[in-house]
Amino acid sequence: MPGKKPHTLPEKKNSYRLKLPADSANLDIIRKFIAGIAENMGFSEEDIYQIELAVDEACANVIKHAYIGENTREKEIHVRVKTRAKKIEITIADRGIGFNPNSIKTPNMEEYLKRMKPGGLGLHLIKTLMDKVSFRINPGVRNEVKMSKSLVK
Amino acid sequence: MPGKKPHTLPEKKNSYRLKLPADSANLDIIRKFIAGIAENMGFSEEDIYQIELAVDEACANVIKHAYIGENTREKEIHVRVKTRAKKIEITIADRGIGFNPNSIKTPNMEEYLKRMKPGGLGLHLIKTLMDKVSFRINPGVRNEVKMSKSLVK
Amino acid sequence: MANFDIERKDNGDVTILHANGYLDAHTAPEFENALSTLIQEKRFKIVVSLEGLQYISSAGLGVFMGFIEEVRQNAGDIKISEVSPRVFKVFDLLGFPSLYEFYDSKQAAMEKFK
Amino acid sequence: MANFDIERKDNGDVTILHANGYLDAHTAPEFENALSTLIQEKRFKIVVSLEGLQYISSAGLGVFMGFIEEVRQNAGDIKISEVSPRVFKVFDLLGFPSLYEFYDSKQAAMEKFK
Ligand SMILES: Nc1ncnc2c1ncn2[C@@H]1O[C@H](COP(=O)(O)OP(=O)(O)O)[C@@H](O)[C@H]1O
Ligand SMILES: Nc1ncnc2c1ncn2[C@@H]1O[C@H](COP(=O)(O)OP(=O)(O)O)[C@@H](O)[C@H]1O
Repeated sequence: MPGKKPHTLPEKKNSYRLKLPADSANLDIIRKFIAGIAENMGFSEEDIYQIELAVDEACANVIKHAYIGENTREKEIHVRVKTRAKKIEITIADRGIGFNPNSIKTPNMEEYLKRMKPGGLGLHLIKTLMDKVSFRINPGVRNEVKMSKSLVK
Repeated sequence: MPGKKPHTLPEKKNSYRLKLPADSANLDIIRKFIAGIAENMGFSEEDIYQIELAVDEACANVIKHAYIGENTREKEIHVRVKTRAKKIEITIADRGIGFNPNSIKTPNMEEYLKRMKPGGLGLHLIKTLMDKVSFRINPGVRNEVKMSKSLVK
Repeated sequence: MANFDIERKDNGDVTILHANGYLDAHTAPEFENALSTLIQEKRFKIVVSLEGLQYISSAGLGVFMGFIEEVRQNAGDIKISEVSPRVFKVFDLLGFPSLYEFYDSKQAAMEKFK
Repeated sequence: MANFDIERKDNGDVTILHANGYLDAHTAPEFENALSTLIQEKRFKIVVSLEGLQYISSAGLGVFMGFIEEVRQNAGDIKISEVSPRVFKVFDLLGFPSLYEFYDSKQAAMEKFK
Protein backbone atom coordinates (compact mmCIF):
# COMPACT_ATOMS: atom_id res chain seq x y z
CA MET A 1 0.00 0.00 0.00
CA PRO A 2 1.62 3.28 -0.99
CA GLY A 3 2.45 5.63 1.84
CA LYS A 4 1.99 2.87 4.40
CA LYS A 5 4.65 2.92 7.04
CA PRO A 6 6.74 -0.22 7.35
CA HIS A 7 5.55 -2.49 10.12
CA THR A 8 8.02 -2.23 12.95
CA LEU A 9 8.06 -3.27 16.55
CA PRO A 10 6.90 -0.51 18.85
CA GLU A 11 9.84 1.48 20.14
CA LYS A 12 10.27 1.70 23.88
CA LYS A 13 9.09 5.20 24.78
CA ASN A 14 9.44 6.69 28.18
CA SER A 15 8.60 9.99 29.68
CA TYR A 16 10.13 11.83 32.65
CA ARG A 17 9.02 15.09 34.22
CA LEU A 18 10.69 17.35 36.70
CA LYS A 19 9.36 20.62 38.12
CA LEU A 20 11.40 22.66 40.49
CA PRO A 21 12.07 26.22 41.65
CA ALA A 22 13.92 28.41 39.16
CA ASP A 23 16.96 28.77 41.41
CA SER A 24 20.56 28.38 40.30
CA ALA A 25 21.21 26.09 43.28
CA ASN A 26 19.04 23.55 41.44
CA LEU A 27 21.10 23.45 38.22
CA ASP A 28 23.18 20.68 39.68
CA ILE A 29 20.08 18.61 40.47
CA ILE A 30 18.78 19.09 36.93
CA ARG A 31 22.12 18.08 35.39
CA LYS A 32 22.26 14.90 37.48
CA PHE A 33 18.68 14.04 36.53
CA ILE A 34 19.45 14.43 32.83
CA ALA A 35 22.78 12.62 33.14
CA GLY A 36 21.08 9.68 34.84
CA ILE A 37 18.57 9.26 32.03
CA ALA A 38 21.17 9.67 29.27
CA GLU A 39 23.47 7.20 31.01
CA ASN A 40 20.73 4.58 31.24
CA MET A 41 20.10 5.03 27.51
CA GLY A 42 23.73 4.26 26.73
CA PHE A 43 25.00 7.69 25.66
CA SER A 44 28.78 8.10 25.82
CA GLU A 45 30.33 10.16 28.61
CA GLU A 46 31.18 12.82 26.05
CA ASP A 47 27.57 13.00 24.85
CA ILE A 48 26.22 13.02 28.38
CA TYR A 49 28.42 15.99 29.19
CA GLN A 50 27.12 17.85 26.16
CA ILE A 51 23.47 17.09 26.90
CA GLU A 52 23.95 18.20 30.52
CA LEU A 53 25.50 21.42 29.29
CA ALA A 54 22.74 22.20 26.78
CA VAL A 55 20.08 21.62 29.45
CA ASP A 56 22.03 23.67 31.99
CA GLU A 57 22.16 26.59 29.53
CA ALA A 58 18.42 26.49 28.87
CA CYS A 59 17.64 26.29 32.60
CA ALA A 60 20.14 29.03 33.46
CA ASN A 61 18.26 31.20 30.95
CA VAL A 62 14.97 30.53 32.70
CA ILE A 63 16.55 31.45 36.03
CA LYS A 64 18.19 34.58 34.67
CA HIS A 65 15.60 35.92 32.23
CA ALA A 66 12.16 34.32 32.45
CA TYR A 67 10.74 35.70 35.64
CA ILE A 68 12.15 39.21 35.63
CA GLY A 69 9.74 41.59 37.31
CA GLU A 70 7.34 38.81 38.24
CA ASN A 71 6.57 38.29 41.86
CA THR A 72 3.19 36.71 41.89
CA ARG A 73 3.66 33.54 39.94
CA GLU A 74 5.59 30.53 41.15
CA LYS A 75 8.97 30.71 39.52
CA GLU A 76 9.42 27.19 38.25
CA ILE A 77 11.40 25.33 35.65
CA HIS A 78 9.64 22.43 33.95
CA VAL A 79 11.82 19.74 32.47
CA ARG A 80 10.28 17.04 30.33
CA VAL A 81 12.33 14.23 28.89
CA LYS A 82 11.08 11.75 26.32
CA THR A 83 13.25 8.82 25.49
CA ARG A 84 13.11 6.36 22.64
CA ALA A 85 15.54 3.57 21.94
CA LYS A 86 17.91 5.89 20.13
CA LYS A 87 16.87 9.44 20.89
CA ILE A 88 16.49 11.76 23.83
CA GLU A 89 14.19 14.76 23.56
CA ILE A 90 14.26 17.35 26.30
CA THR A 91 11.92 20.29 26.77
CA ILE A 92 12.74 23.10 29.17
CA ALA A 93 9.74 25.30 29.86
CA ASP A 94 8.83 28.30 31.97
CA ARG A 95 5.75 30.48 32.45
CA GLY A 96 7.70 33.72 32.37
CA ILE A 97 8.01 36.70 30.07
CA GLY A 98 9.08 34.80 26.97
CA PHE A 99 11.37 35.99 24.19
CA ASN A 100 11.63 36.02 20.44
CA PRO A 101 14.05 33.29 19.47
CA ASN A 102 14.30 34.62 15.92
CA SER A 103 15.50 38.01 17.07
CA ILE A 104 18.41 36.42 18.87
CA LYS A 105 21.01 35.99 16.19
CA THR A 106 23.81 33.52 16.46
CA PRO A 107 26.73 35.52 17.78
CA ASN A 108 29.54 36.03 15.31
CA MET A 109 32.19 34.59 17.58
CA GLU A 110 34.98 36.65 16.08
CA GLU A 111 33.05 39.85 16.68
CA TYR A 112 31.96 38.56 20.04
CA LEU A 113 35.46 37.81 21.21
CA LYS A 114 36.68 41.20 19.97
CA ARG A 115 34.08 42.91 22.11
CA MET A 116 35.32 40.83 25.02
CA LYS A 117 32.01 41.10 26.89
CA PRO A 118 30.25 38.23 28.59
CA GLY A 119 26.82 36.83 27.73
CA GLY A 120 24.83 35.71 24.73
CA LEU A 121 26.47 32.31 24.44
CA GLY A 122 23.81 30.04 25.91
CA LEU A 123 21.47 29.56 22.98
CA HIS A 124 24.43 29.30 20.63
CA LEU A 125 25.89 26.49 22.73
CA ILE A 126 22.55 24.67 22.88
CA LYS A 127 22.27 24.75 19.10
CA THR A 128 25.85 23.60 18.70
CA LEU A 129 25.61 20.74 21.18
CA MET A 130 22.24 19.25 20.25
CA ASP A 131 21.02 17.75 16.98
CA LYS A 132 17.80 19.72 16.84
CA VAL A 133 16.49 22.74 18.75
CA SER A 134 13.09 24.42 18.49
CA PHE A 135 11.10 27.03 20.40
CA ARG A 136 7.47 27.62 21.33
CA ILE A 137 6.83 30.91 23.02
CA ASN A 138 3.64 31.83 24.80
CA PRO A 139 4.53 34.57 27.31
CA GLY A 140 3.10 34.10 30.78
CA VAL A 141 1.74 30.70 29.82
CA ARG A 142 4.47 28.44 28.56
CA ASN A 143 7.77 29.14 26.86
CA GLU A 144 9.55 26.05 25.61
CA VAL A 145 12.99 25.22 24.35
CA LYS A 146 12.90 21.73 22.91
CA MET A 147 16.12 19.93 22.05
CA SER A 148 16.99 16.44 20.96
CA LYS A 149 20.02 14.29 20.37
CA SER A 150 20.32 10.88 18.79
CA LEU A 151 22.28 7.99 20.11
CA VAL A 152 24.80 6.82 17.53
CA LYS A 153 26.23 3.51 18.60
CA MET B 1 -5.11 36.53 71.45
CA PRO B 2 -5.40 32.94 72.61
CA GLY B 3 -4.54 30.34 70.00
CA LYS B 4 -2.91 32.89 67.77
CA LYS B 5 0.24 31.64 66.24
CA PRO B 6 3.34 33.62 67.06
CA HIS B 7 4.26 36.07 64.36
CA THR B 8 7.27 34.68 62.55
CA LEU B 9 9.04 35.46 59.33
CA PRO B 10 7.71 33.38 56.46
CA GLU B 11 9.73 30.23 56.05
CA LYS B 12 11.30 29.56 52.70
CA LYS B 13 9.11 26.85 51.19
CA ASN B 14 9.97 25.07 48.00
CA SER B 15 8.36 22.33 46.05
CA TYR B 16 9.88 19.78 43.67
CA ARG B 17 8.10 17.20 41.55
CA LEU B 18 9.42 14.25 39.63
CA LYS B 19 7.40 11.77 37.57
CA LEU B 20 9.05 8.85 35.90
CA PRO B 21 8.50 5.26 34.78
CA ALA B 22 8.23 2.69 37.57
CA ASP B 23 11.39 0.88 36.49
CA SER B 24 14.16 -0.20 38.84
CA ALA B 25 16.73 1.34 36.47
CA ASN B 26 15.38 4.70 37.63
CA LEU B 27 15.99 4.18 41.36
CA ASP B 28 19.44 5.66 40.94
CA ILE B 29 18.00 8.79 39.31
CA ILE B 30 15.48 9.21 42.12
CA ARG B 31 18.16 8.82 44.80
CA LYS B 32 20.37 11.44 43.17
CA PHE B 33 17.42 13.81 42.87
CA ILE B 34 16.60 13.45 46.56
CA ALA B 35 20.25 13.63 47.59
CA GLY B 36 20.68 16.86 45.63
CA ILE B 37 17.80 18.54 47.42
CA ALA B 38 18.82 17.28 50.86
CA GLU B 39 22.40 18.38 50.25
CA ASN B 40 21.31 21.89 49.28
CA MET B 41 19.30 22.05 52.51
CA GLY B 42 22.37 21.26 54.56
CA PHE B 43 21.59 17.72 55.74
CA SER B 44 24.63 15.72 56.88
CA GLU B 45 26.02 12.96 54.65
CA GLU B 46 24.68 10.43 57.11
CA ASP B 47 21.17 11.92 56.97
CA ILE B 48 21.27 12.19 53.18
CA TYR B 49 22.12 8.50 52.95
CA GLN B 50 19.18 7.64 55.19
CA ILE B 51 16.74 9.83 53.29
CA GLU B 52 17.91 8.32 49.98
CA LEU B 53 17.40 4.86 51.41
CA ALA B 54 13.89 5.55 52.72
CA VAL B 55 12.86 6.99 49.37
CA ASP B 56 14.49 4.10 47.50
CA GLU B 57 12.49 1.63 49.60
CA ALA B 58 9.19 3.36 48.91
CA CYS B 59 9.93 3.57 45.19
CA ALA B 60 11.14 -0.03 45.01
CA ASN B 61 7.77 -0.97 46.52
CA VAL B 62 5.92 0.89 43.80
CA ILE B 63 8.01 -0.89 41.17
CA LYS B 64 7.56 -4.31 42.75
CA HIS B 65 4.00 -4.18 44.03
CA ALA B 66 1.89 -1.29 42.74
CA TYR B 67 1.23 -2.21 39.15
CA ILE B 68 0.90 -5.97 39.37
CA GLY B 69 -1.53 -7.22 36.76
CA GLU B 70 -2.00 -3.75 35.28
CA ASN B 71 -1.15 -3.26 31.68
CA THR B 72 -3.31 -0.41 30.59
CA ARG B 73 -2.23 2.39 32.82
CA GLU B 74 1.09 4.19 32.59
CA LYS B 75 3.26 2.73 35.30
CA GLU B 76 4.68 5.80 36.93
CA ILE B 77 6.22 6.86 40.20
CA HIS B 78 5.40 10.34 41.41
CA VAL B 79 7.84 11.96 43.78
CA ARG B 80 6.98 15.24 45.46
CA VAL B 81 9.37 17.00 47.76
CA LYS B 82 8.49 19.99 49.92
CA THR B 83 11.26 21.75 51.68
CA ARG B 84 11.20 24.24 54.49
CA ALA B 85 14.17 25.77 56.21
CA LYS B 86 14.52 22.83 58.57
CA LYS B 87 12.39 20.03 57.21
CA ILE B 88 12.13 17.87 54.14
CA GLU B 89 8.82 16.17 53.34
CA ILE B 90 8.74 13.59 50.60
CA THR B 91 5.69 11.90 49.10
CA ILE B 92 6.01 8.83 46.92
CA ALA B 93 2.83 8.06 45.04
CA ASP B 94 1.52 5.59 42.50
CA ARG B 95 -1.81 4.90 40.80
CA GLY B 96 -1.61 1.16 41.30
CA ILE B 97 -3.44 -1.45 43.31
CA GLY B 98 -2.81 0.05 46.73
CA PHE B 99 -2.38 -1.77 50.03
CA ASN B 100 -3.52 -1.62 53.62
CA PRO B 101 -0.65 -0.13 55.59
CA ASN B 102 -2.27 -1.15 58.88
CA SER B 103 -2.31 -4.80 57.96
CA ILE B 104 1.43 -4.76 57.44
CA LYS B 105 2.83 -5.25 60.87
CA THR B 106 6.31 -4.27 61.82
CA PRO B 107 8.35 -7.41 61.46
CA ASN B 108 9.62 -8.86 64.70
CA MET B 109 13.24 -8.86 63.62
CA GLU B 110 14.14 -11.77 65.85
CA GLU B 111 11.39 -13.89 64.35
CA TYR B 112 12.21 -12.57 60.95
CA LEU B 113 15.85 -13.46 61.14
CA LYS B 114 14.97 -16.92 62.43
CA ARG B 115 12.84 -17.57 59.39
CA MET B 116 15.77 -16.47 57.26
CA LYS B 117 13.55 -15.45 54.36
CA PRO B 118 13.92 -12.26 52.36
CA GLY B 119 11.35 -9.45 52.07
CA GLY B 120 9.13 -7.34 54.27
CA LEU B 121 11.85 -4.96 55.38
CA GLY B 122 11.13 -1.90 53.26
CA LEU B 123 8.35 -0.22 55.22
CA HIS B 124 10.10 -1.07 58.46
CA LEU B 125 13.26 0.68 57.25
CA ILE B 126 11.31 3.73 56.09
CA LYS B 127 9.69 4.08 59.52
CA THR B 128 13.04 3.63 61.24
CA LEU B 129 14.95 6.10 59.08
CA MET B 130 12.45 8.95 58.88
CA ASP B 131 10.94 11.10 61.63
CA LYS B 132 7.35 10.73 60.46
CA VAL B 133 5.65 8.40 57.98
CA SER B 134 2.01 8.37 56.90
CA PHE B 135 -0.10 6.71 54.20
CA ARG B 136 -3.05 7.67 52.03
CA ILE B 137 -4.40 4.83 49.95
CA ASN B 138 -6.84 5.21 47.09
CA PRO B 139 -6.37 2.16 44.84
CA GLY B 140 -6.15 2.91 41.13
CA VAL B 141 -6.17 6.63 41.84
CA ARG B 142 -3.38 7.62 44.16
CA ASN B 143 -1.53 5.71 46.85
CA GLU B 144 0.85 7.82 48.89
CA VAL B 145 3.63 7.20 51.31
CA LYS B 146 4.55 10.51 52.92
CA MET B 147 7.69 10.81 55.00
CA SER B 148 9.54 13.66 56.60
CA LYS B 149 12.76 14.36 58.40
CA SER B 150 13.94 17.43 60.26
CA LEU B 151 17.26 19.06 59.93
CA VAL B 152 18.97 19.26 63.30
CA LYS B 153 21.99 21.49 63.04
CA MET C 1 21.07 2.74 36.54
CA ALA C 2 23.14 2.16 39.63
CA ASN C 3 26.61 0.96 38.83
CA PHE C 4 27.39 -2.28 40.50
CA ASP C 5 29.67 -5.20 39.89
CA ILE C 6 30.78 -8.42 41.46
CA GLU C 7 34.28 -9.88 41.33
CA ARG C 8 34.87 -13.45 42.31
CA LYS C 9 38.07 -14.95 43.70
CA ASP C 10 38.38 -18.62 44.67
CA ASN C 11 40.88 -19.48 47.40
CA GLY C 12 40.88 -23.24 47.93
CA ASP C 13 37.36 -24.07 49.09
CA VAL C 14 36.56 -20.51 50.12
CA THR C 15 35.19 -18.03 47.59
CA ILE C 16 35.47 -14.29 48.04
CA LEU C 17 32.88 -12.13 46.31
CA HIS C 18 33.72 -8.44 46.09
CA ALA C 19 30.53 -6.41 45.71
CA ASN C 20 31.26 -2.90 44.42
CA GLY C 21 29.05 0.15 43.94
CA TYR C 22 25.32 0.40 44.54
CA LEU C 23 23.30 -2.63 45.57
CA ASP C 24 19.61 -1.82 45.12
CA ALA C 25 16.49 -3.48 43.69
CA HIS C 26 17.91 -3.00 40.21
CA THR C 27 21.30 -4.56 40.82
CA ALA C 28 20.32 -7.18 43.44
CA PRO C 29 19.67 -9.80 40.72
CA GLU C 30 23.33 -9.63 39.72
CA PHE C 31 24.40 -10.38 43.27
CA GLU C 32 21.79 -13.11 43.44
CA ASN C 33 23.19 -14.73 40.29
CA ALA C 34 26.70 -14.70 41.69
CA LEU C 35 25.59 -16.45 44.89
CA SER C 36 23.37 -18.81 42.97
CA THR C 37 26.29 -19.88 40.78
CA LEU C 38 28.35 -20.68 43.88
CA ILE C 39 25.54 -22.81 45.32
CA GLN C 40 25.26 -24.72 42.06
CA GLU C 41 28.99 -25.36 42.16
CA LYS C 42 28.54 -26.56 45.75
CA ARG C 43 30.89 -23.88 47.03
CA PHE C 44 29.32 -23.03 50.37
CA LYS C 45 32.18 -21.23 52.09
CA ILE C 46 31.60 -17.68 51.08
CA VAL C 47 33.11 -14.35 52.12
CA VAL C 48 31.37 -11.27 50.76
CA SER C 49 33.73 -8.31 50.84
CA LEU C 50 31.78 -5.06 50.95
CA GLU C 51 34.86 -2.83 50.89
CA GLY C 52 33.74 -1.30 47.59
CA LEU C 53 30.03 -1.18 48.40
CA GLN C 54 28.75 2.37 48.65
CA TYR C 55 25.07 1.69 49.10
CA ILE C 56 22.68 -1.09 50.06
CA SER C 57 18.90 -1.20 50.23
CA SER C 58 16.64 -3.90 51.61
CA ALA C 59 16.65 -5.61 48.20
CA GLY C 60 20.38 -6.21 48.75
CA LEU C 61 19.85 -7.45 52.29
CA GLY C 62 17.21 -9.78 50.93
CA VAL C 63 19.79 -11.52 48.76
CA PHE C 64 21.81 -12.45 51.83
CA MET C 65 18.66 -13.83 53.45
CA GLY C 66 17.73 -15.83 50.38
CA PHE C 67 20.75 -18.08 50.52
CA ILE C 68 21.88 -18.32 54.12
CA GLU C 69 19.68 -21.26 55.06
CA GLU C 70 20.81 -23.53 52.23
CA VAL C 71 24.44 -22.53 52.68
CA ARG C 72 24.39 -23.40 56.38
CA GLN C 73 22.58 -26.67 55.78
CA ASN C 74 25.61 -27.57 53.70
CA ALA C 75 28.13 -26.81 56.43
CA GLY C 76 28.99 -23.48 54.84
CA ASP C 77 28.46 -19.85 55.74
CA ILE C 78 28.23 -16.37 54.26
CA LYS C 79 30.57 -14.10 56.17
CA ILE C 80 30.78 -10.39 55.53
CA SER C 81 33.97 -8.36 55.56
CA GLU C 82 35.10 -4.74 55.35
CA VAL C 83 31.68 -3.13 55.41
CA SER C 84 31.73 0.69 55.64
CA PRO C 85 30.05 2.31 58.67
CA ARG C 86 27.13 3.70 56.68
CA VAL C 87 26.38 0.39 54.99
CA PHE C 88 26.84 -1.49 58.26
CA LYS C 89 24.27 0.80 59.82
CA VAL C 90 21.59 -0.60 57.50
CA PHE C 91 22.49 -4.19 58.43
CA ASP C 92 22.53 -3.14 62.05
CA LEU C 93 19.15 -1.38 62.00
CA LEU C 94 17.63 -4.67 60.89
CA GLY C 95 19.47 -6.82 63.40
CA PHE C 96 21.61 -8.68 60.88
CA PRO C 97 24.66 -8.81 63.15
CA SER C 98 22.85 -11.47 65.21
CA LEU C 99 22.64 -13.72 62.15
CA TYR C 100 25.78 -12.87 60.17
CA GLU C 101 29.42 -12.56 61.18
CA PHE C 102 31.18 -9.34 60.20
CA TYR C 103 34.97 -9.09 59.89
CA ASP C 104 37.42 -6.26 59.40
CA SER C 105 39.40 -8.15 56.76
CA LYS C 106 38.88 -10.90 54.19
CA GLN C 107 41.73 -12.82 55.85
CA ALA C 108 40.04 -12.85 59.24
CA ALA C 109 36.80 -14.06 57.65
CA MET C 110 38.61 -16.79 55.67
CA GLU C 111 40.47 -17.97 58.77
CA LYS C 112 37.15 -18.86 60.35
CA PHE C 113 36.52 -21.45 57.66
CA LYS C 114 39.74 -23.30 58.53
CA MET D 1 24.25 22.91 44.62
CA ALA D 2 27.30 22.33 42.49
CA ASN D 3 30.42 22.00 44.57
CA PHE D 4 33.05 24.45 43.55
CA ASP D 5 35.99 26.14 45.17
CA ILE D 6 38.84 28.44 44.35
CA GLU D 7 42.34 28.25 45.83
CA ARG D 8 44.70 31.14 45.42
CA LYS D 9 48.50 31.03 45.36
CA ASP D 10 50.67 34.09 44.87
CA ASN D 11 54.08 33.57 43.27
CA GLY D 12 55.86 36.90 43.08
CA ASP D 13 53.71 39.08 40.85
CA VAL D 14 51.87 36.13 39.31
CA THR D 15 48.78 34.69 40.99
CA ILE D 16 47.57 31.18 40.35
CA LEU D 17 43.87 30.48 40.89
CA HIS D 18 42.93 26.81 41.08
CA ALA D 19 39.27 26.38 40.14
CA ASN D 20 37.91 23.02 41.29
CA GLY D 21 34.61 21.28 40.73
CA TYR D 22 31.59 22.58 38.84
CA LEU D 23 31.58 26.10 37.43
CA ASP D 24 28.01 27.00 36.48
CA ALA D 25 25.61 29.93 36.85
CA HIS D 26 25.37 29.18 40.56
CA THR D 27 29.09 29.08 41.30
CA ALA D 28 30.31 31.64 38.74
CA PRO D 29 29.91 34.52 41.26
CA GLU D 30 32.54 32.86 43.47
CA PHE D 31 35.00 32.78 40.61
CA GLU D 32 34.06 36.34 39.74
CA ASN D 33 34.81 37.46 43.30
CA ALA D 34 38.22 35.82 43.23
CA LEU D 35 39.17 37.61 40.00
CA SER D 36 37.65 40.84 41.20
CA THR D 37 39.77 40.72 44.35
CA LEU D 38 42.92 40.33 42.26
CA ILE D 39 41.99 43.31 40.11
CA GLN D 40 41.43 45.42 43.21
CA GLU D 41 44.86 44.39 44.47
CA LYS D 42 46.25 45.35 41.06
CA ARG D 43 47.52 41.84 40.47
CA PHE D 44 46.99 41.49 36.74
CA LYS D 45 49.24 38.50 35.98
CA ILE D 46 46.87 35.62 36.45
CA VAL D 47 47.09 31.90 35.72
CA VAL D 48 43.83 29.98 36.12
CA SER D 49 44.56 26.29 36.63
CA LEU D 50 41.56 24.20 35.57
CA GLU D 51 43.15 20.87 36.54
CA GLY D 52 40.41 20.25 39.09
CA LEU D 53 37.56 21.68 37.03
CA GLN D 54 35.05 19.02 36.05
CA TYR D 55 32.44 21.17 34.39
CA ILE D 56 31.98 24.60 32.88
CA SER D 57 28.93 26.32 31.42
CA SER D 58 28.69 29.62 29.56
CA ALA D 59 28.23 31.42 32.88
CA GLY D 60 31.78 30.30 33.73
CA LEU D 61 33.13 31.36 30.34
CA GLY D 62 31.43 34.71 30.87
CA VAL D 63 33.56 35.35 33.95
CA PHE D 64 36.73 35.05 31.88
CA MET D 65 35.27 37.52 29.38
CA GLY D 66 34.27 39.97 32.06
CA PHE D 67 37.82 40.69 33.20
CA ILE D 68 40.12 40.12 30.25
CA GLU D 69 39.88 43.64 28.84
CA GLU D 70 40.79 45.42 32.07
CA VAL D 71 43.55 42.92 32.83
CA ARG D 72 45.19 43.43 29.44
CA GLN D 73 44.88 47.20 29.64
CA ASN D 74 47.05 46.89 32.71
CA ALA D 75 49.78 44.88 30.99
CA GLY D 76 48.52 41.66 32.49
CA ASP D 77 46.82 38.54 31.16
CA ILE D 78 44.61 35.64 32.18
CA LYS D 79 46.27 32.43 31.02
CA ILE D 80 44.63 29.06 31.39
CA SER D 81 46.42 25.84 32.32
CA GLU D 82 45.73 22.12 32.59
CA VAL D 83 42.22 22.15 31.22
CA SER D 84 40.70 18.68 30.70
CA PRO D 85 39.68 17.71 27.16
CA ARG D 86 35.94 17.85 27.89
CA VAL D 87 36.14 21.29 29.47
CA PHE D 88 38.48 22.53 26.72
CA LYS D 89 35.91 21.45 24.18
CA VAL D 90 33.46 24.05 25.54
CA PHE D 91 36.08 26.80 25.28
CA ASP D 92 36.94 25.55 21.83
CA LEU D 93 33.34 25.43 20.55
CA LEU D 94 33.09 29.13 21.31
CA GLY D 95 36.42 30.09 19.81
CA PHE D 96 38.12 31.03 23.06
CA PRO D 97 41.53 29.65 22.02
CA SER D 98 41.86 32.64 19.68
CA LEU D 99 41.59 35.00 22.65
CA TYR D 100 43.15 33.05 25.52
CA GLU D 101 46.41 31.13 25.83
CA PHE D 102 46.14 27.56 27.10
CA TYR D 103 49.09 25.74 28.68
CA ASP D 104 49.74 22.18 29.77
CA SER D 105 51.25 23.25 33.09
CA LYS D 106 51.12 26.15 35.51
CA GLN D 107 54.88 26.51 35.14
CA ALA D 108 54.68 26.97 31.39
CA ALA D 109 51.96 29.58 31.85
CA MET D 110 53.94 31.43 34.54
CA GLU D 111 57.09 31.44 32.39
CA LYS D 112 55.24 33.54 29.84
CA PHE D 113 54.90 36.36 32.32
CA LYS D 114 58.67 36.58 32.75
N1 LIG E 1 13.61 31.27 29.11
C1 LIG E 1 13.82 32.54 28.70
N2 LIG E 1 12.97 33.52 29.07
C2 LIG E 1 13.16 34.80 28.65
N3 LIG E 1 14.18 35.17 27.85
C3 LIG E 1 15.05 34.24 27.43
C4 LIG E 1 14.93 32.88 27.83
N4 LIG E 1 15.93 32.18 27.24
C5 LIG E 1 16.64 33.05 26.53
N5 LIG E 1 16.13 34.30 26.63
C6 LIG E 1 16.59 35.52 25.94
O1 LIG E 1 17.54 35.15 24.96
C7 LIG E 1 18.76 35.85 25.16
C8 LIG E 1 19.94 35.02 24.71
O2 LIG E 1 20.18 33.98 25.64
P1 LIG E 1 21.62 33.33 25.76
O3 LIG E 1 22.11 33.04 24.38
O4 LIG E 1 21.54 32.17 26.66
O5 LIG E 1 22.57 34.45 26.36
P2 LIG E 1 22.56 35.19 27.77
O6 LIG E 1 21.68 34.41 28.68
O7 LIG E 1 23.99 35.18 28.20
O8 LIG E 1 22.04 36.57 27.47
C9 LIG E 1 18.77 36.27 26.60
O9 LIG E 1 19.56 37.40 26.83
C10 LIG E 1 17.29 36.51 26.87
O10 LIG E 1 16.91 37.79 26.47
N1 LIG F 1 3.22 1.08 46.60
C1 LIG F 1 2.70 -0.11 46.95
N2 LIG F 1 1.72 -0.67 46.21
C2 LIG F 1 1.19 -1.87 46.56
N3 LIG F 1 1.59 -2.56 47.65
C3 LIG F 1 2.57 -2.06 48.43
C4 LIG F 1 3.18 -0.82 48.12
N4 LIG F 1 4.10 -0.56 49.07
C5 LIG F 1 4.07 -1.60 49.92
N5 LIG F 1 3.16 -2.51 49.55
C6 LIG F 1 2.79 -3.75 50.26
O1 LIG F 1 3.39 -3.73 51.54
C7 LIG F 1 4.17 -4.91 51.74
C8 LIG F 1 5.37 -4.64 52.63
O2 LIG F 1 6.33 -3.88 51.92
P1 LIG F 1 7.84 -3.91 52.38
O3 LIG F 1 7.89 -3.74 53.85
O4 LIG F 1 8.59 -2.90 51.60
O5 LIG F 1 8.37 -5.37 52.04
P2 LIG F 1 8.54 -6.15 50.66
O6 LIG F 1 8.45 -5.15 49.56
O7 LIG F 1 9.87 -6.77 50.75
O8 LIG F 1 7.42 -7.13 50.64
C9 LIG F 1 4.52 -5.40 50.35
O9 LIG F 1 4.77 -6.77 50.33
C10 LIG F 1 3.28 -5.00 49.57
O10 LIG F 1 2.28 -5.97 49.70
